[in-house]
Amino acid sequence: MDFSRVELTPQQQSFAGVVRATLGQLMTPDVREHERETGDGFSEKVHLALAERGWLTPAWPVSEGGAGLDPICQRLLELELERHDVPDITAGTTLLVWTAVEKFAEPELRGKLKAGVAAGTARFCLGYTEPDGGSDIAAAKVRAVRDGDEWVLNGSKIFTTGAHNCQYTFLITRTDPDLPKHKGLTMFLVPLDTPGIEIQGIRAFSGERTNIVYYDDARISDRYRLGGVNDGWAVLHGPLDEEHSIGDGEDGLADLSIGRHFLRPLEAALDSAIGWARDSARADGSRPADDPAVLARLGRVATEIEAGMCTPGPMGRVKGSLALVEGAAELIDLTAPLGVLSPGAPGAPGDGSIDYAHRFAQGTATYGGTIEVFRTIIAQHVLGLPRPGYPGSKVFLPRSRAAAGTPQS
Amino acid sequence: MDFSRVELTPQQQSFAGVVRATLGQLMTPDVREHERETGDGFSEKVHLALAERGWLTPAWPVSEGGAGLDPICQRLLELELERHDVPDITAGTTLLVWTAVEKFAEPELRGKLKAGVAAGTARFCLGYTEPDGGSDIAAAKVRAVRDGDEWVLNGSKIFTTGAHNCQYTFLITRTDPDLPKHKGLTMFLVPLDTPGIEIQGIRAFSGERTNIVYYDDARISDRYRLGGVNDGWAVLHGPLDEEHSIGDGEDGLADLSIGRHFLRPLEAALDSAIGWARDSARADGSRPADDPAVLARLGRVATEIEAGMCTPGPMGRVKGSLALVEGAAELIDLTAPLGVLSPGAPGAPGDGSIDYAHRFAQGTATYGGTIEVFRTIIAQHVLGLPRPGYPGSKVFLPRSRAAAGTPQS
Amino acid sequence: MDRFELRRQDFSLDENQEAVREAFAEFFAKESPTSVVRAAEPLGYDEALWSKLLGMGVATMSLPASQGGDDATLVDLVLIAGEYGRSLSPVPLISHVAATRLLSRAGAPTEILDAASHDERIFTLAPQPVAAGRPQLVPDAAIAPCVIALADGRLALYAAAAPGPHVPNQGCTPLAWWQPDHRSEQYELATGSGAAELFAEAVREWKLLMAAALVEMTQSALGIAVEFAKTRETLGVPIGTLQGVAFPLTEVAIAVAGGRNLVRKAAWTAQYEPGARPELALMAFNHAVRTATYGTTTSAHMQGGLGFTVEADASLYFLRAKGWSALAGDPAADLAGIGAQLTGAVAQS
Amino acid sequence: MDRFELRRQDFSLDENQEAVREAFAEFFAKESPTSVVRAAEPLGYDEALWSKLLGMGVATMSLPASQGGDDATLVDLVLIAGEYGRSLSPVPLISHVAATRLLSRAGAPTEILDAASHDERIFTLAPQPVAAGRPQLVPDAAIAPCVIALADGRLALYAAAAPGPHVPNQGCTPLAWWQPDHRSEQYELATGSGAAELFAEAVREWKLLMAAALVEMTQSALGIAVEFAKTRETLGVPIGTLQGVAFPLTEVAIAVAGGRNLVRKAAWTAQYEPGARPELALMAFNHAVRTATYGTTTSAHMQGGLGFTVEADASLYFLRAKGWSALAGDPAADLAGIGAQLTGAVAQS
Repeated sequence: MDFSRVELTPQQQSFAGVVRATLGQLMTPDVREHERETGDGFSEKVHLALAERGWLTPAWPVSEGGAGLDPICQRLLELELERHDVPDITAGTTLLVWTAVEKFAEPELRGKLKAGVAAGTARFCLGYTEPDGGSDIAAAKVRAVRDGDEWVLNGSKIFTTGAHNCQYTFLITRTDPDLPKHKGLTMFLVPLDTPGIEIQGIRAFSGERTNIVYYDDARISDRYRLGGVNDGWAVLHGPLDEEHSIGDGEDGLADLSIGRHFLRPLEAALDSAIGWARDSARADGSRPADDPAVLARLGRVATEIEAGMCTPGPMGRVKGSLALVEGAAELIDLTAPLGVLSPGAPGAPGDGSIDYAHRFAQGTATYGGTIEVFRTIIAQHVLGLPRPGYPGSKVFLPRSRAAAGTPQS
Repeated sequence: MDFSRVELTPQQQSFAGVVRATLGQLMTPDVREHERETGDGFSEKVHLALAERGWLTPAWPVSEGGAGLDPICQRLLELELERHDVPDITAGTTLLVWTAVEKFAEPELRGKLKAGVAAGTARFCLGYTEPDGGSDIAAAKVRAVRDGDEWVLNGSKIFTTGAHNCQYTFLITRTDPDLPKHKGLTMFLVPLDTPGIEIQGIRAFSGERTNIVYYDDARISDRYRLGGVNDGWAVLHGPLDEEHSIGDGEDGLADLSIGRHFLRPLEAALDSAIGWARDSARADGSRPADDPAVLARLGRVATEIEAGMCTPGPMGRVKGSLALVEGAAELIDLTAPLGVLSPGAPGAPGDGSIDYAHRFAQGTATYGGTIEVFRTIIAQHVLGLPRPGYPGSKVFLPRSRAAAGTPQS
Repeated sequence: MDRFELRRQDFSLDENQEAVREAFAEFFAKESPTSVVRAAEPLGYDEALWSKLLGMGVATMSLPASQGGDDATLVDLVLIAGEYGRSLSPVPLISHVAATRLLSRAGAPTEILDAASHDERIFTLAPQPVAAGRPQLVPDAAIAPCVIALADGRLALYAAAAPGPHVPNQGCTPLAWWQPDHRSEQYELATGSGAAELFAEAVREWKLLMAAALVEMTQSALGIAVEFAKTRETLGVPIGTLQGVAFPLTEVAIAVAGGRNLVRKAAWTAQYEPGARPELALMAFNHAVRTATYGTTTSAHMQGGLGFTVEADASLYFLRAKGWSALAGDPAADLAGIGAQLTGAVAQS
Repeated sequence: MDRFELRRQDFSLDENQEAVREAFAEFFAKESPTSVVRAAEPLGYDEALWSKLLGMGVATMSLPASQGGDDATLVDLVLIAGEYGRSLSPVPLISHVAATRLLSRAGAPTEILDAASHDERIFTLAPQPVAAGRPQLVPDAAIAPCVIALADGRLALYAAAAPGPHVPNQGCTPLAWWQPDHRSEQYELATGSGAAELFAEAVREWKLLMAAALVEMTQSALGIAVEFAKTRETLGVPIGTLQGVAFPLTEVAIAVAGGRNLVRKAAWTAQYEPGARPELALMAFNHAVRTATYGTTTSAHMQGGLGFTVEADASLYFLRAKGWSALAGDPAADLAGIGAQLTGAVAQS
């Protein structure tokens, strides 16, 4: 057990200084405004600037375009990226997909992409979910049909976040509809400039942008296949497990909870509410902070944040989301009506951070699978409860409704 | 819409006076102490005294042993029985079962029992649940096998509340294990003095007593069969629907919520907490009622009680139970440590009514089926959601575990 | 309070009440589909729609006939407010009706009441007593030039030349910062304890009407989620067959059913036994706020990622659940008021 | 507080800590099965068991070696308290340890500490400052003749000839009414602000240890419910396959996992960075109380009617969740203390 401050070597201290100074310079008002407007989770300027320093792939050796950072400096960088609110959704999905590309891509493609990933010019997004498919990724219906040395893709994917800023999407397709559900799948790394691919933006009410990607007789070379034909589920598993679980975290440096970052907007909202409680006055001249009932409600949110940080793995994911959903609603009530003011509105506490937390919160209950999916994982893998036998959990059943690929809102 | 006080005629006013005086006299300290000790929900003395006045069957004509009360007087009587905390569990189950007996018993038996019900000497309890069967009543495994003009019963029932104070149990049995689940059932009104029947008490942590009833080659005459052989589900339906739904309630007099009575102990606990808030002093000399945070928590419980009273039918049942479960826990916290003091303990607010509400609460989430059963009813019948296809919901499957009738705790 | 008192428990609507409800349900369904709601964002005001609604007599129907009204009851008003909530219409219905009723009770002159009943000026209510030198956020004040406020124990109508600038907010309502301006035209409505009582009653009415709107808004959001759960499949079954989906939806249905009846009971009691149980309106509001928060969150969530998108109608409800309920201040503060009523009530009994 | 500070996040137990935990887990499993718990009802005290537990050195192991201790840490103590909670043992472990540590910190003479470490006298702590003339309920005071209390800014040990009469309560603990008695032997431990600080720290430690006990008690209750859900069938399937059963149980598992780690973090911080984040212990306690309430209620409920019977072990946990956590007063009151810490902390940063 150890929760102590990490003692830094002089080199590490100096690295920390460089990181803070660099990120401070990179995160200009323009970049923040661009992110607020687009909801992209991506700034090409910042992305390339991080690449220049090897910070997109910080653990890779310098010779391969990385920064060769030790675990402590990696963690320092991670924390400072969070502190500076650097838009890094696309950087994250790229690294997630890379683990599969590294393992399954043919050597030439792999080599080319490795350089591109480090340089920030090869960026990947996740082509998992389908418009009528929800969290049941293995029910994918986007068809890939072989035609000589090529594959023809048809169908559509939704929530392909960052597609419009990426060069490739990590696509799960159905190559054999007659095989059992998990067996007829094949993974591809599809170049997004392929003719027949159309990207359409969708906005979430948090302001985040994601996409529907349509595949209309899009033809790609077989070299973009990752792993064997009909062996896609195994290929997908690495990145999916990483997204669903804690990663390594064995060095005692990483966050315990994979929902840790969900708590960040709640911390910002809580700090805004604390500021409001300390600095504003009620009609009778007293401060909200003088009222024990206000303090108790702040204390409750803070307790839930702390509990969220202490909840491990997929349990932490559920807890992080629920703490945010409930905490943000409570802070809106507490500061009402100030809490519903939008970012930029005059008088909004923390420039709208409470309003933002409440809007952002709802997405965290679906990212990478709904919290119900995670609850099912916990029920079966943590508690050892028996697995229910749904008709579709074992075999692939053609859906009776909605033809494959029809988007639905 | 009408929530007005009911204007009473002089006759009704006089009746109200008689009821209050009578119940005030009947509910002696001895009766209350007996109820506290036994948890029976029954006092023979009180039961027979009510019978004498026709108040067990208040709507029946006086000529049939009832009191011939108009709806307003019936409702007055009902409210005063609640106000005086008259132990009436067995009176309730008796009337519930009577609806089936009246419809399905052969004339001679029916006639005899009708007189007995009104006189308080024929009392019925519910033989529905089995030790390993839970809320799935239709999965009943207690066997009834025909032998000439008799039936031989084997197996056991649990939660047969009041069995030790009743003459008959309304028993659901399996008469044909080969038919689909709901089709092989037959109902009997079983005399509890039949050889081979053994009643064993179980205490709930609320203090309530219920029973396991064992049937070991108990033989009863076919005249105790209610309805056709293998037609038991239809016979059961009347009393079950009554237990699960609102009854008539169309006269604008009855409680809207079938969970209304679950709220009574919470109201008592709330009143105790209000008394504590008004009358006790903190270390600094202030009263809890001077603290807005205390007032807010009292206000929250009161709001939930009011919402519970306003929630109709089976939804009210779920709401009543949840309001009680959550409200009682909150009142314990609020008054802690006083709230955990037992009835009779020195200094216990409301003589332990907060402690009691918390213990009693948990049972309300299972009475007459768990709240999950009621949620399923609401999902399908109120919201119109599709019915899940569980293996056991359509056909009767012999269980792999636990032989029929083995009690399990 | 005698918890065993024999009272009627009739929550049903009579024919006239049902007719009122249906008329406004039809109006909003026809005139204010979600496309109209979206088109009015971010200000949350559709002048033409408001004009049509005033044409239905909504502003003054509940005033006494002597003041140009139709003697409609608070029960009628909560039915109308419910239909308004269900439709999310971009009109200042609740503020304007609560303010108009306050003007009437305070004996405001006919010309002011006339202005409220027609399409001339929008009236609203500052929900908090004025603290000198400190502006407050006032619902609908970005479109209403006329604000009723309690300042230094004096209740007055402040009529400015123009409403204040809109403050962008989650619920897309015409919220604005406001404070008494000595240049505005003023009309004194009441002073002393009468002023405070009139003000408190108006705020309670505002909350009661908002409670009705929030409950029915949640019913709408629930309806969308139930339809989704019936048709959307996962693992080969409609998601509505899964208890993890069905049970939260039943929880919403339970809250809506109870909340709706609580609103009715509070409205009936305020109408027919005024002053008897002032806490009922606050209970209805507090319960409705929680219902709307949980209900619209659940509705959006049960539609997965789709429910999180702007184009899903679920988003409209979700954003207004807080965007509306927060307008009158911290809804939890009312709980202390309810508690005070209870501890006092017990003292009297 | 810098929310982006680089700190280790290592929640694991080292070998020694694991050995401590295992030793006490074995002790309680062997010496205190639920039959022992039931046999000690309603008082909640088994003298022979307590004597054996003291024999393990539990009372003074965390004192400095100079005071006859083994320098065990607060981390060790929360592990022990956790195993105690898991077993529901009828012993005054938490009060006695918290009181003993307070005596040690206050520099109590050796003979008093000796009495605490052996099987002579049970010590406990009055959780609220004494209000003159008003008795308070003190945990374990029905078996502990020695009570440490803060009265008029003075911290003192009151040693009576005999403990007070037992007050029957939901959790079957040795609760008693108590107030300082001028006839008791008294020993002054501290005065002034030092006294208040020592007292506050002891109460925090009591809550931290109780938090550990409540979390692990909930784990035990969860385990029973999970076993039931695996084997019990309804409608032809094990009930644990139904989301309406499985999801609430995952909710409990999540609360237990987070609560356990929060206790560890609070213990570590109090041990190694004393005074740095005093609110952590209160957070751990408040979270543990809610976890135990929800967790034991859910455990009992998932066992249907059976879980509501006295003979089901689920009942033991359910009754103690509140019976234990209520002992130190309203657990929600700590939230205001946490909030005060936060608003102050922000002012300093």
